[in-house]
Amino acid sequence: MDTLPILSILTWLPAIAAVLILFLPQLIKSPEAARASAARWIALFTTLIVFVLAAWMTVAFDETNSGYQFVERANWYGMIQYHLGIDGISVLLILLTAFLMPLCILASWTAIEKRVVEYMAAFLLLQSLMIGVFCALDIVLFYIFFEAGLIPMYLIIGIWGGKNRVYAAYKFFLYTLLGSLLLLVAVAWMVVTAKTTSIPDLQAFAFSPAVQTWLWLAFFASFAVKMPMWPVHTWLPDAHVEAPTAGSVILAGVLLKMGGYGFLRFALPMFPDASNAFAPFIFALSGIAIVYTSLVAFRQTDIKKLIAYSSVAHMGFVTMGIFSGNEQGVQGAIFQMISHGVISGALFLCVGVIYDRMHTREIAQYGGLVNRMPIYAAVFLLFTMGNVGLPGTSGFIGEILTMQGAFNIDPVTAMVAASGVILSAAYMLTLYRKVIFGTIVNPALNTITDMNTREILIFIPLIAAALFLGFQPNHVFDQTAISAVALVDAFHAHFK
Amino acid sequence: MIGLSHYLAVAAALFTIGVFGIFVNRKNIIVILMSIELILLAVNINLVAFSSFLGDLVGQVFAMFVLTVAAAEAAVGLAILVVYFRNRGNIAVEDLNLMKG
Amino acid sequence: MSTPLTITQATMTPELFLQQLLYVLPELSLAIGALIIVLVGAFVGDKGARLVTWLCVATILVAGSMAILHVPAKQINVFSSSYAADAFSAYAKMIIALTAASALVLSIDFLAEKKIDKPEFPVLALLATLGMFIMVSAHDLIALYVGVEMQSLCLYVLAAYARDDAKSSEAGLKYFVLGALSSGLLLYGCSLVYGFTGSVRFDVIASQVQDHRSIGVIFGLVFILCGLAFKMAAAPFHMWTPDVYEGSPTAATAFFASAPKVAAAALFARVCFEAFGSLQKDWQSIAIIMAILSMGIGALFALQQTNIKRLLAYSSIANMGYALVAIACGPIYGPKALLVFISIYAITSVGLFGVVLSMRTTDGQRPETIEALSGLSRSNPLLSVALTLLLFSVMGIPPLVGFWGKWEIILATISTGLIPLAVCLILASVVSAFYYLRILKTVWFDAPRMAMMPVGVSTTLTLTGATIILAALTVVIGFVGSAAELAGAGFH
Amino acid sequence: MIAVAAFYILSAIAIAAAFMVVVARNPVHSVLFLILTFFTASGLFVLLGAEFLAMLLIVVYVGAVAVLFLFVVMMLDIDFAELKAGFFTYLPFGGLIALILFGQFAMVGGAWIEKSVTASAIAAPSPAAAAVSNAEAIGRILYTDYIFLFQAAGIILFIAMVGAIALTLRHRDGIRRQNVSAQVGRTRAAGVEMKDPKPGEGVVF
Amino acid sequence: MSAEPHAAFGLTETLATIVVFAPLLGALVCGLFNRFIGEKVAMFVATALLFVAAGCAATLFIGHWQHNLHLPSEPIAIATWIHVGDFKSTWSIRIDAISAVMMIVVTGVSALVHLYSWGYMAEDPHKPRFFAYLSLFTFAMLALVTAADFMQLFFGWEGVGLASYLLIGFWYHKRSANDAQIKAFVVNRVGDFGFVLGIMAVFFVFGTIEFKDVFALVPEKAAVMLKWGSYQFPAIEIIAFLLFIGAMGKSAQFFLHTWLPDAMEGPTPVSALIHAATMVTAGVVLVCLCSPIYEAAPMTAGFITMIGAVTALFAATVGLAQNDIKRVIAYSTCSQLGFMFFAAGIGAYQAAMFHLFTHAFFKALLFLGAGSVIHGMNHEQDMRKMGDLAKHMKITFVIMIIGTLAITGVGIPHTPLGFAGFFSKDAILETTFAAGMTGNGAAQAAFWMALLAATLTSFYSWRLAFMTFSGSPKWHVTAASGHDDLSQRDYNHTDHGHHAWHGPHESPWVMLIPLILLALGAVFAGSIFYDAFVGHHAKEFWGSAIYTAPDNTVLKDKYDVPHWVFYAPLVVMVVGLGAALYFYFFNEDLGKKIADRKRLAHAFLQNKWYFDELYEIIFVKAARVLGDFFWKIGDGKIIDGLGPNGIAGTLNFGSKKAVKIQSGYVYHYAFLMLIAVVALGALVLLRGA
Repeated sequence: MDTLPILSILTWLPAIAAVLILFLPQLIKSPEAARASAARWIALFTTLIVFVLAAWMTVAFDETNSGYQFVERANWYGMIQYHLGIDGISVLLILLTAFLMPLCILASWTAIEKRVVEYMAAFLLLQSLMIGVFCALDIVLFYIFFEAGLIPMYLIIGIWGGKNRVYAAYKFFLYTLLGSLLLLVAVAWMVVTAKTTSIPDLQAFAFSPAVQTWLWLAFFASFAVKMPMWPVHTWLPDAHVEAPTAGSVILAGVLLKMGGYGFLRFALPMFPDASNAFAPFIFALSGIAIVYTSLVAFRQTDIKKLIAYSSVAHMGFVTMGIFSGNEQGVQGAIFQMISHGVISGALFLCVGVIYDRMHTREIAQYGGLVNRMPIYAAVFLLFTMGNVGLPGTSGFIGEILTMQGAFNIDPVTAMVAASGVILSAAYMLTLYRKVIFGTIVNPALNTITDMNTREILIFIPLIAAALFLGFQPNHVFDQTAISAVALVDAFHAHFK
Repeated sequence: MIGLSHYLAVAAALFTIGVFGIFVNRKNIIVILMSIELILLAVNINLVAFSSFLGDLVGQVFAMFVLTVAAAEAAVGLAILVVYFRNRGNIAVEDLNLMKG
Repeated sequence: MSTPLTITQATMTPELFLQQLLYVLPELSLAIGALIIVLVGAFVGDKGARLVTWLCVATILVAGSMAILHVPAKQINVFSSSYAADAFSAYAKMIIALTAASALVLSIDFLAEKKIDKPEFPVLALLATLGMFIMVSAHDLIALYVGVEMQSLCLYVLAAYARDDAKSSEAGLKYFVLGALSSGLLLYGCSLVYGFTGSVRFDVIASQVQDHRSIGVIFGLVFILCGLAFKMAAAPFHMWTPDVYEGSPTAATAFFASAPKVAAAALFARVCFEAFGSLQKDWQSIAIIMAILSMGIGALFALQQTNIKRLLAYSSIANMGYALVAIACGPIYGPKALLVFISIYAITSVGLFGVVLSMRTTDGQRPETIEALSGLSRSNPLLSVALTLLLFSVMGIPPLVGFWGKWEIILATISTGLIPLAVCLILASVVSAFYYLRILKTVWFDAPRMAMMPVGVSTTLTLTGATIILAALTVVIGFVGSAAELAGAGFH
Repeated sequence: MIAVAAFYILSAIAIAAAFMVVVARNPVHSVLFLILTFFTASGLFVLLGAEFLAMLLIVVYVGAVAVLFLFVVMMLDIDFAELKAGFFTYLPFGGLIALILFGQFAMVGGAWIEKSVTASAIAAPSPAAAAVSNAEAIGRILYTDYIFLFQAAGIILFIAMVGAIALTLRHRDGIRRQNVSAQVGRTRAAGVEMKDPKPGEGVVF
Repeated sequence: MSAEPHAAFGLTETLATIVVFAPLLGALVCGLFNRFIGEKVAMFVATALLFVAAGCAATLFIGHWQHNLHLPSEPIAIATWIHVGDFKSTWSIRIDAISAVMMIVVTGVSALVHLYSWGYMAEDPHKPRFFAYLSLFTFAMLALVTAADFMQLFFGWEGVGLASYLLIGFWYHKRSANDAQIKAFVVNRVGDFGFVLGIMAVFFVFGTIEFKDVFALVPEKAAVMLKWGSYQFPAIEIIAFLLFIGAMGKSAQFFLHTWLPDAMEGPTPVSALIHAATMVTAGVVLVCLCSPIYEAAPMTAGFITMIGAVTALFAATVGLAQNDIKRVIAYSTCSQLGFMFFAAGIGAYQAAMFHLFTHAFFKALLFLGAGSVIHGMNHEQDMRKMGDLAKHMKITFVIMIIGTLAITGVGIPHTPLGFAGFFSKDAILETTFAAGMTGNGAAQAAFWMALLAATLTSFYSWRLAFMTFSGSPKWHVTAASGHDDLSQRDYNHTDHGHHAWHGPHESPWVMLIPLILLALGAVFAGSIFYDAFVGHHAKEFWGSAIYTAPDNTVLKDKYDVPHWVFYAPLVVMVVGLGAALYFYFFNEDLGKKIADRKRLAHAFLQNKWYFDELYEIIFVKAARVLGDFFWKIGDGKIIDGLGPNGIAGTLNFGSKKAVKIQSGYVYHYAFLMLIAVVALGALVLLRGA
């Protein structure tokens, strides 16, 4: 593709906008309010452009080509190259990122009152890095994007977070840092062994099984934390609870997906022997995650924490699907990642709507919202059902396919996972009942208002996405199929 | 006949005494500075002894450099000591403890 | 090892003498510059301190550029093989010059404010730089000793430079006493090596130890490395560092924290790689022990610090641990990693001290506690952005340039097969991240406590410079990498 | 035989004096013992055939450094100090470490074999005693091979000077100093003021 | 969502498409646009569309029945849903005998319920929402019954679950309704857990989830074994069992029945439509639809028989002691579903479908009649507070008696005279006995249990009738408080709940007309369709929709059972009626006295065998305890305690101690340096040695 360097544009446009937001108003010395307003509009405008470009790229993406597309390549540092490209696995994750960002900006429109300029800059920077992660084709470049995301996220949680934000920010940062530094060692090992940093070349390189084990473990350490998988998930509830709404959305919607993406991009194709050997281990962890975190979610008193734990459970399906190593599992995992991005993102936005009004996330403070906020109740119901995995919403497709994938390998795991389907219904519906149904008990709720136009505007695309993906998931599978099939075939061919 | 090892032993003894003087001395800092001089003297004995037994002059040249530098060092050390004394009014080793942790 | 061109007494002629001088031009310019500047300083008096400082900065930069303008293709040893002119030293000298000059620029406002802005400070810094130049080019034990002492003596004085400040003089005294002890150890080691190899020249020592591994030589090596470790502030010879960093005038600390580290690490590397190349097992194990201890102590002890200078002291100990990891990787993979890492670290370090130097409350206080940074992001956004970038860089978080330092080291350890060491490095990094994050937390998350003065001109200049250089390095890291590769190639 | 006796006597005194440097209660005594140590060491240098260095030691060390020490000790007016309790608590362990250190040195010393060093390593063989004096021989290599480092050593002394001055020199206020340039540059106009008093008014200063 | 017309898109296809999508359209219009077009219009649109759908379904059904319409062999494919490798699901409409029957049942009852709701819900401020939910339910149910693969079936399956959830909790301010809706959803999910696993097993074994392909492969895969460790299980049995778990959940069979009685918290029309006539029968439909699988899985079939029979008996016993009019009918539903299941279990799928069909009429009738009573009683549901209503609500009374006659199975064997329930129940009992004759032990047991259950059915059904309509009035005209669910809502017109009540009154015609129509069905559906469903034309009526193995001849054998079997149902009905007459008609207080005297047995029955309490302890409490344990101990103490917090704490503690080494004393520093030198020296010396 000698045409437009679309991936570079997607990657760097937000970063450039971030710098612009940060410095331009400083230079012209405009008043605080004007700066904030400019920051909001620039951020929204940029993210919308990025979304349009990403959508265009998705359309232009050749579904019949299993190779990397829109490839850009330039020398950078020794053998490390500035090497970008996408395939069926990453294209939709980029679209998801681009899709969620404008909504996040809108959701933060009035919710963020202090340091708007820095906030918007941090978000745009984060977007750059997230997109970079998904299109980097050089493993070191990938690592750079992967880990750099810590910086803006640390600041977002820490500056604009809730009461316990410092602890959460630390936990998030250090947990993830430890994991990713192990990844760094593994990357170095691979680079030393294979004498290349190009991901396609590394995928073609055959590491010896003994080495694979160690490398796999290092990759696992990083991606498992990022996913997060049980038992390294405890940073997530804290981070989610403390992060501002949009931060939670991005965290759940995109950042967690980096782990799954990493497994798909690296663990499976590069270390097939180890992946195969560790699959039961992953299955066990996924199963535990699904049941364990569902039960924990059941007992939460904080809405966001509940949804956070539910995220962990849903990510359990992703890992299970990926390591089932068959088409249903892998495609299901990709789908589940996208679906979870939409649904959990929407759920966090739902929490944000009432948090902005009441400034509490305690379930006990709510109840009977349907009396005052019927539209909100309907929207929340839709995403509750999506999270429960009701057929017709996107949540179902991912769950059923990943379970099917796992069932083909190990029915017991699928069984354990399926029990998560019961539990998710239990905790989500209980939450819904406690928050929405009943009569208003807390007098403070008597004056609460239903969603305003801006909020409805935020949710319309999410509703559309959740239902569209639920009824027409094949549009996703069409995009992912060729790469997923190639991945699975290569994985299986390895054992022939 | 006196061999090299004899000289090395003397140097080692002086060195050890110098070292010993640094960390068991609690009286005043000036003794520490003297201990350092002892250590440098030990080194010089070593160098000269080696030079003599190897039949190589470089050792003596080296020793000369050590002497020179040691003199400079003594000057600087004593200057710092004086500055310290002006600030604190004594040079007790135990008091050299404003910063720790 | 390439056969070095050696010019010795036997073939000495006036022409050859002049030819040799060509290779020591950087040192010559520093020395002559120092003498002239002292005269200028004597002439203009204390009021001319600012002028003298700028002259020194210029001299250092000129000397640094001379070092890289004239890099011999192969290592050339002059003056009876006591002095090596090669790419390695040229690279190191450039970094030393850059960071030393920056630290000097940073010192201007600070010293003026403390009313200790006398010409001696920059002159001593200039002479210390000369010592460092000699250190990185040292090719025999005498040059090694002379270089180390030249640097150290200047630093002792600089530490005690705020002579009316009890802390400063205590710092100077501690530094001096322990430094002299370490010099003693170093010298004792030198004497043993000399006695057991019959020579002080690195090339001869190398060929001597190749044949047999004598206890005396090894013992001498241990002593030499201990002495050098002290100069590097590597554990367990690091004890002076926090106290001296805290007590010294901050301008002097800024200076200590950057250029001398480069010089000491480079010298350490040269001694190991060049003189004792065949004793790799021995110095490697010493370097590994010191590395692990430094990383561990640097990371662990810093957790308890409330004084930002002390904290940075421990941070530098930890970072010297990383440098030692690079050295432990041996002459093939180590030099490049060491040079990339140490140069990035030194520049970052100057930047960090730039921030410390610009911490000034509106009522003229110079708080040194971390709490003083509370809410800096509100009162001084640009300074806090710079600090943030610097801290993330020193943490090694990409895309900031500090990452490449760690990357090179990890790459080197893996290439050498020292994977457990890499894991130690990682664990230390995570623990270190904890206290760096604490600074960032104070800056970004906490409410402002003190009203801070705007940053002075020279500080802004240096800070912006350091930030821009670091940012630029991220992009042109390829250039740095290949330069370091070239510079480190001489050892194998 | 005399050499052997001299060696033992000198080294015994040297070690004893060195020990006294460390343990003497009075710092002035310490300095004096230090001087004694230097003297005996210089004797050992003579035994080793390094006359020039022996002289240097006495001139530089005894003449300059030790006197400097003495001067500072006197100037600072330091009290006699008793050995503190810490001394004894640290003595056993410290002594042990010192002992091990000494043991290690002994091992190293014992390991030296003359033939271990190849002749080629010797860069500057000592000339036969008759040919040139020790001082001349040293001078020959010092001003050729080591000219660069020799100059550097000069710089070190220069640093010591600058440093010592920077640290200790004080311009005290209230002390009248001669200002030559001011004296020389003084003009008539500046020194004398012409007044033209009217009768009966006088001059007001 | 429009169907793409293709060459073979004939009348049948058009009708079916209209049937399926009309309710969806109604739901969307009613749910989303009621604000714009007005409540009444929206509701009218929804109702009208349902009647259109019902008309089309009737056309289809009658056309098939009368052989006027040819049902296509291929489902109508509308769009691809999921296509991942071989895992392929298509949005489609399967038209066969089962779906034709179900379409008429669903749309018919639904249309009538829509109409009925105009009256029943007249005072509710959220009517459009109610109608939207009803229509949505209808659509989901139709999607379920017309599915051509397991995925769409599951879509409908969960869709009706959602609608059920929404409708049970329609009065969202009621805590009990909220609890009930969650219970319904979660218990159904337990069933779905099995169902989903069943689907996965199907795909795993057959490599496809399309009915046609799966059923065609059954003989081929009959011998496939699933291994788990050292155990081996026949794959077909596993699949059949897992699918049945799903059916158990949806059809409220024993163990998973607890949600159904609670579901009565929803408005009565909902109970009639969802929790009696349609949704709860989905399990039966599933088993009948998967007859090729169940025919190949005799062990599971036996299990189904037993579960069905136990449910039939169990629910009947519980029904004896209930006092809430809707709960009695709910348990009756549960019991009747048990009948259908054991019929399916013994291989008489046709009989099961037939009972399903007739049951839809009379059970909807009973519920709507009960709704009429409740409406007339100003939302009083406790039968003990009723009595003597026959005078005040004559039409309702007649209709309820018809319903009771139908459910208790009144009719004369060997003649076309009899209520709907008579024909279908007899068919079941006869086939069961016939199956028992072939040596099927489960069938033998089921027969006797069913007979007992039929006796009890008769008893509690008549009990209900007598307690409600006869005897002395136990209500008070002034009673206007202490009961009402409506009164607690913040209605705009608060006059309803609190205004003085003027005594029982007959319901409006908009409610009575559906009742009358259903009554017609309850009377005649049995005799008219007997032949087609289970009689001599059964084979051609069902076609390929129901598969019976060659050795399964129960449908024919039912004619050969001993004579007494034909009369047994009638006899037990009379026994039950007699007992009810004795206890509740002639001696009005006797039942109450018995209830008071035999405390233990009565309490056991009234408390539904203590299932709720048991489940509360085993599942809910356990989940709470486990959740707390995992959260506070697992996450808090173990993972965080040993992990991040523990490590941070240890490091902090360690560094606090360690930092003391940095004592500030120069001799300490020097000493440590020397120790280090000595140690390093020793190290290399040792290495050298």
